[in-house]
Amino acid sequence: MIAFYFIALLTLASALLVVLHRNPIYSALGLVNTLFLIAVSFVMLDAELIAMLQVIVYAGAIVILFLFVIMLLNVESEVRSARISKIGTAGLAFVLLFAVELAVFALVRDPSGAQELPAGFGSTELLAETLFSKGMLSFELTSLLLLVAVVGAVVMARRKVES
Amino acid sequence: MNVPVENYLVLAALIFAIGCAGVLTRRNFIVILMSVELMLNAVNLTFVALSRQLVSMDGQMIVFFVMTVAAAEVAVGLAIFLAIYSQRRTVNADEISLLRW
Amino acid sequence: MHPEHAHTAAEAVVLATSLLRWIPLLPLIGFGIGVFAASTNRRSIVHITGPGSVLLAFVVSVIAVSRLWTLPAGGAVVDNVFTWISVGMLHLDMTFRVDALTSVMILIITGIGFLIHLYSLGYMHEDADEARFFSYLNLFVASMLVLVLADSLPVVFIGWEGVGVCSYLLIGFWYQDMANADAGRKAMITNRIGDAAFLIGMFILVWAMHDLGAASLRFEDLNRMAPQLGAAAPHLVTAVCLLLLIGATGKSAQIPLYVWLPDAMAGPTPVSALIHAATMVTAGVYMIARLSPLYVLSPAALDVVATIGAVTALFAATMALVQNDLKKILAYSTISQIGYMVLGVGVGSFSGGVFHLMTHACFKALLFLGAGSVMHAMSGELDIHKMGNLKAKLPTTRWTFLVGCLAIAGVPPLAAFFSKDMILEAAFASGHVVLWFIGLTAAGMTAFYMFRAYFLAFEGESRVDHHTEHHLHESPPPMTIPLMVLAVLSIVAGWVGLPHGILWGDAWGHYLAPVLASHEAHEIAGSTVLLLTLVTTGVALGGIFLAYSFYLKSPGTADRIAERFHGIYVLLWNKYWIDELYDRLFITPYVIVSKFFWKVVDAMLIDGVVNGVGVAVGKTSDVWRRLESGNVQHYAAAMLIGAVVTCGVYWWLA
Amino acid sequence: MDLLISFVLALVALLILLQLTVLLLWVERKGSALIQDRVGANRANLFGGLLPFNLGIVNTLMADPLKLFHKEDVIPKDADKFLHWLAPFIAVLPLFVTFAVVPFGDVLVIGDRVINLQAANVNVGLLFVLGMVSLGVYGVVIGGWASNSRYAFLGGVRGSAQMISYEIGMGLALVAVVLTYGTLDLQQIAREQGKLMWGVIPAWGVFYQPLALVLFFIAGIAESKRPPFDLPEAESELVAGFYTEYSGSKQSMFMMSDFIEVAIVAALVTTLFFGGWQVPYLQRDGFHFPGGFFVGVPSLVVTILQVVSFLVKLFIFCWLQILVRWTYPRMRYDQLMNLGWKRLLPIGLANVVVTAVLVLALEGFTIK
Repeated sequence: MIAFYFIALLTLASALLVVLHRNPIYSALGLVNTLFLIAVSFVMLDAELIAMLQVIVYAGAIVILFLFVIMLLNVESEVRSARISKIGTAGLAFVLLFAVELAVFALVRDPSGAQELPAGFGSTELLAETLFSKGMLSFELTSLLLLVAVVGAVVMARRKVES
Repeated sequence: MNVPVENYLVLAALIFAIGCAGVLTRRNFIVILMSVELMLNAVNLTFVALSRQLVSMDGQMIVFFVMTVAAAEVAVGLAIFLAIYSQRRTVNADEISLLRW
Repeated sequence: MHPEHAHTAAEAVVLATSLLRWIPLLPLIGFGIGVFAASTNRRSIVHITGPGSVLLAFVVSVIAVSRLWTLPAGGAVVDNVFTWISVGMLHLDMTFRVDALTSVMILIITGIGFLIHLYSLGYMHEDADEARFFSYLNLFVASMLVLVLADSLPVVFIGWEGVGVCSYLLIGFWYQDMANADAGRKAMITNRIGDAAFLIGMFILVWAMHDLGAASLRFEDLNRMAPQLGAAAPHLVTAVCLLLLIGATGKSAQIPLYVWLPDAMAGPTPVSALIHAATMVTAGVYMIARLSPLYVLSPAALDVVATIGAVTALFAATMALVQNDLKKILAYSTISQIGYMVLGVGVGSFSGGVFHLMTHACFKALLFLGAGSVMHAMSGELDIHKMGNLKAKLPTTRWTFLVGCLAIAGVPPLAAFFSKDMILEAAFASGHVVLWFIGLTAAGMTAFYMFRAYFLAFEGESRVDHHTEHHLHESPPPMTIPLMVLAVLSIVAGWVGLPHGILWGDAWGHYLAPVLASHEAHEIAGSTVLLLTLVTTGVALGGIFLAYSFYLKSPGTADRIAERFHGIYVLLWNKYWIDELYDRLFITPYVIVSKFFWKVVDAMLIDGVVNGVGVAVGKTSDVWRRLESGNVQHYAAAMLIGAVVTCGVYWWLA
Repeated sequence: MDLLISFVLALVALLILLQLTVLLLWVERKGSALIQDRVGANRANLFGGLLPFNLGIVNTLMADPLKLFHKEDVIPKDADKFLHWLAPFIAVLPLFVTFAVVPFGDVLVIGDRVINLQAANVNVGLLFVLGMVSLGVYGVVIGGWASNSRYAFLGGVRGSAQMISYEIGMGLALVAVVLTYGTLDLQQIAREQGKLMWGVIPAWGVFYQPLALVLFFIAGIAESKRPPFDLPEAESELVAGFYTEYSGSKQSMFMMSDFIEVAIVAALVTTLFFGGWQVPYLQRDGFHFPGGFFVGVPSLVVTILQVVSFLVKLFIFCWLQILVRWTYPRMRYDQLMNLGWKRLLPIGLANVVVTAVLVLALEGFTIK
């Protein structure tokens, strides 16, 4: 329990770092930290494979991509404008409201009681079995999506500037 | 380690809200994308937590797909961003408003 | 088994085969090749595929018919190709079926069709659009074959519409000329009116059949169920018969929908011969004969049929009297002759109607092709007053044309003598003496106007202008050979239907009997028959003699008579002003209504509403579009607000 | 008690790694000298004259770290101080953790207690390795960026692209191995390799997946940024690449991470392709030679033999990497990328496909 609160607090702190820090590099580091800590949460939730995938995919690839782009373009720190726009304020208020709503949802739900986990729950075999039976079509479609994304990304990034 | 599922849900809700706030308030396009990733991960967390609660692998399976889609999204998003940057020399979302009247 | 079943005789012997589908398919393949050829430069290929595909279809037809003849009477050869429609109770197969009636039809269509294709080789030789012509012609033959091979009404309708389209395409074949295109449209629209009635009749029929628990439009079922249908809903049967009759009047050019046929002569002459004389226009007669078990249930409908036939026969004959255009004369003669057929089926002599159909196909095709040959020689000139003494230059054409004229006039022992006689006899025997007399009069007129045309064109002194005179020549063999074949056919075709007791007797009637409904038999004495035959023959010979004396012996008599009866002459010359009448009665009001709908309803009302909506949306959008800042974050904020509200509402309700 | 055992195991793993690292520092210096036909490090020879044998190795092991840790820690003026400080730790930490899942022996049986000789038994161990290796990039990228130096920055950018690229080749090589042994658990993979192929040849990865071995070895060297793939630190172009602006103990951490990576690559090659701690024909109760020949060995001795076997193999592959380093010239950057994307990737994919087909076809034949 203590471990959970410790990790939860760290996670929230890193998430806040992403959003609050003006330097995008720090944001990226905050992001990778958040994602890593969420992976730890996954481990605590008996989803080891997902946790490792989380680290490999997010930390190992996605955030690196962010960092790479940030460095490539030499993005500078954001200049914080003196006044926060009205829309921004209203948005923040709504965000707060939303967080409260979601939290209340989570707490109001009647917990169906922790069930006994079967042996091998969260194992690679079980996930693979689910993935290749129920999720077969989605899996194939996802592969297609990835292909399209790769092609699209390459085409867009290669396009020369006109004029 | 028997943490009630609600704790994870609340944690996820908070992360989601933080991501939301990031999307709404940050001007840097890349940071907005990062905040979107935060939101996606918050959802992943709820999926995994509920997957354990309901003793069903479906939640984890969906997380798998979410990750894949997120990877694709980032790749395309950053490529778009690079294309925009090469034309407009800006990374600020409020300066990029092509789709308007 | 229903008790009604008993009198449909023993179950017919049916031979299943996959042969029949090739009969329409072969010309269809020819059509496909023709389309390909028309769009490329390889035009000459249609010289082989055009007539060849029809010849093959003829061969297959002969095989199919010979198979049929191995079966006992009332048998049929059937080819179930595929299931077309299967919805609810209605199950409809694309099935082809050859029985006695169909066997006659497919032999006519493919046989005469082949001759006309052959003829077209010569006739269309110099036309640049030859390939297109042959592809249309093939398509027509295919459609017509579908029409007659069909074993259910909807499949008939496919062919029915197919031949309509081909007719339209071929009438307007030389579409660069506005008049031709107009003629095509006229045919199409007139036919459309008939087709609509046909469709409605079909719908009512399937509805009625459904009420009897057998939602089917197969002829087999229709004919089997006809007595039940007649007992259950006699008025419905009458209505269906009349609606189908309207369809038939459209396709077969009967009053009141005959107006398109004379104009249809705008098409190439082989087309007139094939479509507008030998085959398509007889579709209505075929259809009525095919549905004869239904028609006999409604004496009222049959009377209407007979009356329309007789009146048309006379009416068209009178108009033919004064025409100067050779093809127009033949056109009116066609209308008149089909009138005979309709009269025949109307008085219950279905076999007589089909008999005349068969003989008519031979001699009318012959006459049209002869006219085409003349036209070919005269460089397109068709006015009989500008011909004369063509026999010197066109011997083959002259002799064959003469045979055709004799045949149509009803001179014994040529084709129409037997068939026309059979119809008139039946009309007399059924007690419709008035109709008989009308028919007789028309027969006399037929002989007169045909020989008027013959004498003016081939005999007497030449009135051909010098330029044309110089070019006069006999047609090439591809054109004369069909003429000769058809001439022979015109002589012998009638022999299959001799009157009772002579040689093989009424073989024709016996052959068709299992397929056609038997009307109440009207026995008339042999002496009466002989008397009637003598009267008919006398009238025919009288007509010929009259024509001879008017136009050959003392030219000018005709003009004098025309002056004497000036009113009638003008009336006839102007074709009773029927076209003008239709114009006033239907077309002008229709145009006025259409203009109203165009100018007021469409242009003002509908366009106004549409444009108004557009303008209104545009104006409103001017205001709203300012919400679209183009900034992603604003949109995201809007989404968030939506999510918050949705969650809030859900929470509130839960 | 369990906690204590875990602690001890972790300590053992850490010690193996650290000792190996420091040792490698000396081996590399002496090894390069050997290859280049010179004497190499021979100055740090305290008590040199007093003892009958040379204590050079001991002295170097102490002197090098001492020297480095005592140097001044320089932080460039406009550098991002926090990240500049953080980077070396990010570089080293994941590597230490990686070693935790590498089994260095089968089991140690003491009385009733059976101890798994592996610091942490993660049943998705191989993925854990991949994940940690992928985290290693951050040290390079952050270090390069935070130094506020062109050389360092270029090194960092090069490093990030290179490491991401070769991760894919490495992953594909590992997928083939996983397909062969049907498990992600490294200890399990090592155990599977104790079986025999056709009753004679040990079922080692090198025999099943020779192609994967080559791919993995190349990708591993590239991942550890060592020559001929040392573009991120190429001293002739970028001074010292991403750690140009580092000195003292932080630089030593980067250097240490370099050697740890060598050790990890060697450990993984050993575990995945050369039977890990397996000694051919040695089972828990003794040697089972083909042909029914049996030599009994006490359990404890077996364990010791296995650990020694693991360490020997480890040293061999470390030495092999050092040989490679001092043998091959550095590649050009485009050559590097071409090799990664246009050679390793397709070959790896083909290998995976062929393996998958074979596994399906020979379901009964494989060791599973």
